[in-house]
Amino acid sequence: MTWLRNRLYAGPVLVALVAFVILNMLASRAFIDPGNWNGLLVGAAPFMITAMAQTGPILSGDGGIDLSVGPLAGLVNALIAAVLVPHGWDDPLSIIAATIGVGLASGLLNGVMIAVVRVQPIIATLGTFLAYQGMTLEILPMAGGAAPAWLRGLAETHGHVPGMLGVLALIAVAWLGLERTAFRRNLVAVGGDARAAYTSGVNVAGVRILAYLMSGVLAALAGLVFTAALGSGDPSVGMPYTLTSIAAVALGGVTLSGGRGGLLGAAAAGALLFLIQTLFTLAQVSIFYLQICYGVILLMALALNAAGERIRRRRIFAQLG
Amino acid sequence: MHLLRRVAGHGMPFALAVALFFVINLVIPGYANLNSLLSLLLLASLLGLAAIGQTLTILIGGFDMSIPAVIGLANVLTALLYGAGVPIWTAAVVIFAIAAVIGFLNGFAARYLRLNPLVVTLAMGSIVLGAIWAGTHGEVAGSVPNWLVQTVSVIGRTGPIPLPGVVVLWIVVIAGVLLLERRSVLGRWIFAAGANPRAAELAGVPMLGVWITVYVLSAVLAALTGILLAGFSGAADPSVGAPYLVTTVAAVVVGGTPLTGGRGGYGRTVAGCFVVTELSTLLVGLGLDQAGQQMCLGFLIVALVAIYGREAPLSLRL
Amino acid sequence: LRPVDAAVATPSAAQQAKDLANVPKDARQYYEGYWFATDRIVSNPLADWHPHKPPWQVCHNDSYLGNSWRANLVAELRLLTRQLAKQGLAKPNLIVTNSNGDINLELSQLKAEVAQGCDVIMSYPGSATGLCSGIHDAFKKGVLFVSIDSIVDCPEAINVATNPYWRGKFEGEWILKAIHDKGNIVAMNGQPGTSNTYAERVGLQDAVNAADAQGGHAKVIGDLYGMWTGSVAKTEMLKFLATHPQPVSAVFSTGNMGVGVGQALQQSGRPLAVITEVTNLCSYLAYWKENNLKALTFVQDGGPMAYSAFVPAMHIMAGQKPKVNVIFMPLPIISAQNFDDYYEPSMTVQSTCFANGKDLHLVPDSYFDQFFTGNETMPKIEVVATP
Amino acid sequence: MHRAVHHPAPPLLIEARDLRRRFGETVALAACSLAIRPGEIHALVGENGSGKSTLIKILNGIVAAESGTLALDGAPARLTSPRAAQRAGIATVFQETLVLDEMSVRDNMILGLDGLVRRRAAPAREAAMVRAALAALGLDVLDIERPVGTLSLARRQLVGIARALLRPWRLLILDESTSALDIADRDRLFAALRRFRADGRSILFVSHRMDEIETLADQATVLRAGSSVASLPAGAFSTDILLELMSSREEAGAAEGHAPPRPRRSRGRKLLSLCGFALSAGKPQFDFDLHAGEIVGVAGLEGHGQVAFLECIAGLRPAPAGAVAVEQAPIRSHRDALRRGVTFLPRDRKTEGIFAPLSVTDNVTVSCLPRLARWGALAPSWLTTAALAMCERARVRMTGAHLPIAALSGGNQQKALLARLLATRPRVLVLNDPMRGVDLGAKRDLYDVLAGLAAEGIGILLLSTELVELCVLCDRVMVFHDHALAATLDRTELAERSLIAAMFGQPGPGVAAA
Ligand SMILES: Nc1ncnc2c1ncn2[C@@H]1O[C@H](COP(=O)(O)OP(=O)(O)OP(=O)(O)O)[C@@H](O)[C@H]1O
Ligand SMILES: Nc1ncnc2c1ncn2[C@@H]1O[C@H](COP(=O)(O)OP(=O)(O)OP(=O)(O)O)[C@@H](O)[C@H]1O
Ligand SMILES: [Mg+2]
Ligand SMILES: [Mg+2]
Repeated sequence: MTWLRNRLYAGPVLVALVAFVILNMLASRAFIDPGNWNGLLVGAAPFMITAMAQTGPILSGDGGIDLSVGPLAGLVNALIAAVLVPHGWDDPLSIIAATIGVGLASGLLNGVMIAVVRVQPIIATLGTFLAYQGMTLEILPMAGGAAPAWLRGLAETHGHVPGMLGVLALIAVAWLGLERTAFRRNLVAVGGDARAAYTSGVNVAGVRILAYLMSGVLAALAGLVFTAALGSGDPSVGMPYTLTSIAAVALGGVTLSGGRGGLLGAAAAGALLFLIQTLFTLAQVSIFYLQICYGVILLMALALNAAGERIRRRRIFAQLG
Repeated sequence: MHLLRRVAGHGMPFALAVALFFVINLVIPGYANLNSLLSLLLLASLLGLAAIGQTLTILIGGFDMSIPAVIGLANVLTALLYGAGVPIWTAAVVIFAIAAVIGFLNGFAARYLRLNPLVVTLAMGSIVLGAIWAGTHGEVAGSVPNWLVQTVSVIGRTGPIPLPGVVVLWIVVIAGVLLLERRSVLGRWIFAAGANPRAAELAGVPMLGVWITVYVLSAVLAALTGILLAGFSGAADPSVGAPYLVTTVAAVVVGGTPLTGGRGGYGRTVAGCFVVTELSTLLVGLGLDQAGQQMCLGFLIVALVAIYGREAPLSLRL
Repeated sequence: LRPVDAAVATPSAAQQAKDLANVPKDARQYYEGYWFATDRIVSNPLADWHPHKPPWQVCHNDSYLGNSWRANLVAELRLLTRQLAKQGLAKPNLIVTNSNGDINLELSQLKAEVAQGCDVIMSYPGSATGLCSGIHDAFKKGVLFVSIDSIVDCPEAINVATNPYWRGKFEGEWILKAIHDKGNIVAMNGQPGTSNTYAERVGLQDAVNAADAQGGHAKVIGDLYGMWTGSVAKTEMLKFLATHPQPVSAVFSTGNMGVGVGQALQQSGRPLAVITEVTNLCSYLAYWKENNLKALTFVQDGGPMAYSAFVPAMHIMAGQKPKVNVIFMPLPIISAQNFDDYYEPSMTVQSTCFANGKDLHLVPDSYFDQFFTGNETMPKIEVVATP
Repeated sequence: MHRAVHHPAPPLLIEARDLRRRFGETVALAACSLAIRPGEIHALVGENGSGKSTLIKILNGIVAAESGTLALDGAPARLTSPRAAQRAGIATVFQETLVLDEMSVRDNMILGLDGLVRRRAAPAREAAMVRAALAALGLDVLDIERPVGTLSLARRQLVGIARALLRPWRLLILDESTSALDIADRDRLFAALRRFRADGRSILFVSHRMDEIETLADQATVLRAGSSVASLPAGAFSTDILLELMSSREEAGAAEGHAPPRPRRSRGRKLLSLCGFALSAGKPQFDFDLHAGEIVGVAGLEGHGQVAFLECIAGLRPAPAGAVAVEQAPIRSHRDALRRGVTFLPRDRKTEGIFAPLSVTDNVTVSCLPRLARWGALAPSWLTTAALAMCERARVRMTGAHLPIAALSGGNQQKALLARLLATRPRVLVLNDPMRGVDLGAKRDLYDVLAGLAAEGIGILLLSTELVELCVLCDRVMVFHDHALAATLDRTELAERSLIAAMFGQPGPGVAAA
């Protein structure tokens, strides 16, 4: 019951998602053929994971945002392809450990700057945004490097089961686990009104840092997924995903002032962004109009979510009388 | 402590702008010459004009991420229209009109529909850019008048004044914006609107009007920058505005205007524009490549803001 | 200045010989330093691969949005496809995808195109290595993948391009001759992280190093990135000149940035340096004429470039076998000698056209014959001017 | 002065000595000492800005004292955060009702008991704990899954208190946490407090309401300008004594420190008129006229519609039935109201009133800028003059109009807001509990100001939760019950007793014929 109430916010985007799946199916047979599902999943995964990465910081409120999501993914991709593998650290353990380590480090850096040094999130993460971009180019001045076979396996099917499904499932399980803890309540509280959370004894700085740690790890995972999909490194692979992640969070019904929403909506919205684009490709519409369409859909989604929010509030006040 | 931060915050950006200039002169022998100074002024003034909208929208508690797109639009339209024989002034009027519409939509969506300004303007930007591409397919023929090129040229002069027209224009505009902020009804309303929207509404501040006016101003000034950039590069390019997404925000925050609205002002942004331009100049001067430049710029922005742009701790916000 | 060629190791002479074994003698000169663009050159890449029967579905997989060079490229492909359709060899419509700089998206678009039943996929790839898995899918499904002007490092892809290293070195040598092996050179590069930009830059560096070995005194004093955008190039150049009082005797500019660079020099009160370009924009020629520059540029409009890649594609679709997977070709050059063959008074600093001269061929069609075995008759196509 | 010194045993629960704390130039606490024994209800009184909240913030480790000592059970203690304070057994309800509207009552109350990720208790036990705490305040009926935002302000404040009770506490601190409670709730709360005292726990109680302190406190510590000037046991203090101690100004006036009742004045012309008005369809409709020079009180238990009534008049919400008009001109929106000279003073100063970062001048003049401007242009001097004039009228005590308003004490902030209303040259003032949390000195000023305004022919609607205030100040009082006008008490019938009766919906004298 509460479980459902906590997820109502994602209703619209889920409906839209289903709608676009159907539209895609109508647009081309290729979409229905199970042979292509893996490709689709590989294409959608980064949109979904970066969107989820963006959610924690935005939920944590006070202008919380993480601009470094895209570049961090890019940095991890470069690190794996151009540093780890060439040095022979291409076994699952070292690569996954490194990925998570980098994610945690980045999350800690952002989190401390924001929660302890108290630099506004958009500025702190703008700093890391630029820095990571620079580091990536330093490590990997041009596309190259390689991914070990086991990693590329994530982007392939194993007996009709896409490896990417495993990654997403893993994230889902981890989040569902985390939701059962007090973290979600604390996060929502801090995002809703940090002063209230603080005075009632919540460790606000701690919660914020955790939110950015979560973001860092997920973004790093996106980097891992890039490496699996591309089978190599490319210094410009991460860039576009900061904006798409923010757009996705907005689409996903997460209140951008913090306090309401979750990973589900963001992930669904990420997939939706991807499906919009595939639909345009399948329907042979010029990319130029895709840009316009993205904008329009984003505006409409915002408007709808806001309308829903207003209705909810009106109900609240109706009860208040 | 409160007071201390306020004082530091006020002086800091300006001191920094001056200090940086001397630093550049120190580390880069032979920097001190008229041309260097002029190109610094030129680049700062282009950024400064683009950053006005960013400052004002941030003051009312918003954001304008559509500035780059509007710059691109104006840039392209200038070349197209003038190339097609439309007199430049007519072209300008048309462009400003279109920009005004975009600004209106931004303000309306952000305030009346209460949509998140950051995302609204991002979306608007993507619509505008898409429209440019759809309209031009990236092929922008056309031309710009020679005097416009001169206006945005380092060696350009303004009548008797030994400064490029764009710099003189900027100086005039600075005066205008400062007057608007300090000595006009709209100005006071802008600060009230940013400081406490709910209270402003109850106090009878015409919030919707203020927001729309500010966003229209922002778009129109972005368009002006776009027109000038057409003169600067001598040709049109839809993506000409791209660098201004990060740099305008950087200029505002480095100037010390908090993103929370109601505090700060354009005076600080002016200092911020110099700091940002000087920083990137310095980094180029030190021979850093793209990678190094980006890393340093990233850390410097954070470091500067951490010095004087920090938010009050929760305990003092109780 | 960071040592630019840190990232790539030069293969041994033996390895080079092995790679170049199947490259036609007359073409080898264009392959120097190929390893900056591709790890190795594969011989008989499509040995046991067979093209689909006509009519073919031709597709284009693009990676970047909005400039006239790309626009011409796509337009040319459309026209060529229509030419095939007239002969009943292809479906009249060209399927186009564009990932606008998002490589992962481009990969999934490529896979979608394969799934949609494309038979030939032309591409301007956004990544040298990122598309390989998609290209492999295509290969297995008997779909031909031809990359235009930018090389992908995947064994099953056919690449038709000019060797960026060769381009950079050629320009470099020309610059050095023009400045008599001494003076300061500024490199106005394209976009950091792209292999073309990188390889071009290495080419320049090697030319300079070689000259210095002969006792020259030229050196590269600055690496700027103009993003192939005039205003950015001008901004970067202004900042550079403001902070580098030493004289600049030449600028190595790599596409769409020559005018901005020149204006920056003029406006900083510097004498106009020697400037090389790689794109034959009318605006650049106009500027060149205006200030009678000491300059040089390659001729490579997007349209003719697309055609040059389309010809080998037709060889293959007709059933002929390519000897190698990387086909490098030279480019026409505009210099003081033949300037008037390309310049027209109608050109202005603002015009966005390309000065292609009379003959739209970058190389005669016959140039490609040497790269193929078998003599199946290939469809008749002819390069046409794009609107 | 420090009573604690003379009482060695039993050991003191808390002893603070000579605490000192500055904020910029303001000295919040100069030399403040406080001694709380186990099992006592300890009142902390002082004017606005005398340092009460700051002392409490120190006891919660929110702000640190610059000097002075703090001892728990006789042992020196260092508290660094509200969390640490909670561990030490200090549970606090802060001045602003800090609850999360989006969250359920249950989550709001559990919040802060958990670790970062570790839950304190299984969901089932959580619910039980929450219900127990609520029951203590007579809120057993409350659905604990209901979002707090759907509760009335008073209920929210009670949830805030219940949240504190949920902690394992030995000292409960209430900083003006009764300001929004109606009599019923307050009595229930006080009963609970007495129970807690009985089982040996202590309560530190901040209030500006002398009646509360007299009925409740065993011990009262008085702060003046950041120093503790006295600490008296139950028998030893009376309202007058406390007033005398806390006010720098000596004239501690009449009973409860209120001004004597205003002389009755003849009604002026009709300003505001409601006809066929009802707070919600189906409720009995009524007519109402506000005349020039009249002060009409508005009373009712929390959430019985009186606030909605004010908001309808101010055009902040549409009238469910009937029409609101100023001299035949209907009021449909807030802008209408402002245009017609109907100005509204919101209840929550911090979130709806002040522009914290802006100067007093800007805060006062914001509503009348167009009038001051010539062609949209303003000279700073014009603003300052206007602002100073209005602050003069509203008796704002401040060091300078250029200071940010946040540097004024709450009471003075309140007066500054009144000055803002006056600057608009209003004809009707609609005031939502303007005296909330304002100390008596400031109150006295405000009473005089309001009386003066009425004398000038302004009509005033005054909502207050303090009955005495209504009795003293108003010509008549409209009492609301269950979203309907229960009674309109005329000057002659005004008495706390009759008001309470009407508020509880019992037919008393002068029940309005709908
Ligand atoms: N965070 C702060 N920053 C600056 N000054 C402050 C701060 N908190 C309190 N002060 C100053 O300390 C003085 C005492 O504040 P405090 O909140 O203790 O008063 P108070 O007794 O609680 O008043 P009230 O009855 O209005 O609650 C105030 O007048 C104010 O000027
Ligand atoms: N950040 C701050 N900067 C300056 N002064 C502050 C700040 N925070 C609180 N104060 C001052 O501390 C004093 C008391 O703080 P508090 O929040 O208790 O006021 P208040 O409770 O609103 O006053 P009242 O008790 O009259 O309602 C006020 O005068 C307020 O202006
Ligand atoms: Mg207080
Ligand atoms: Mg108070």
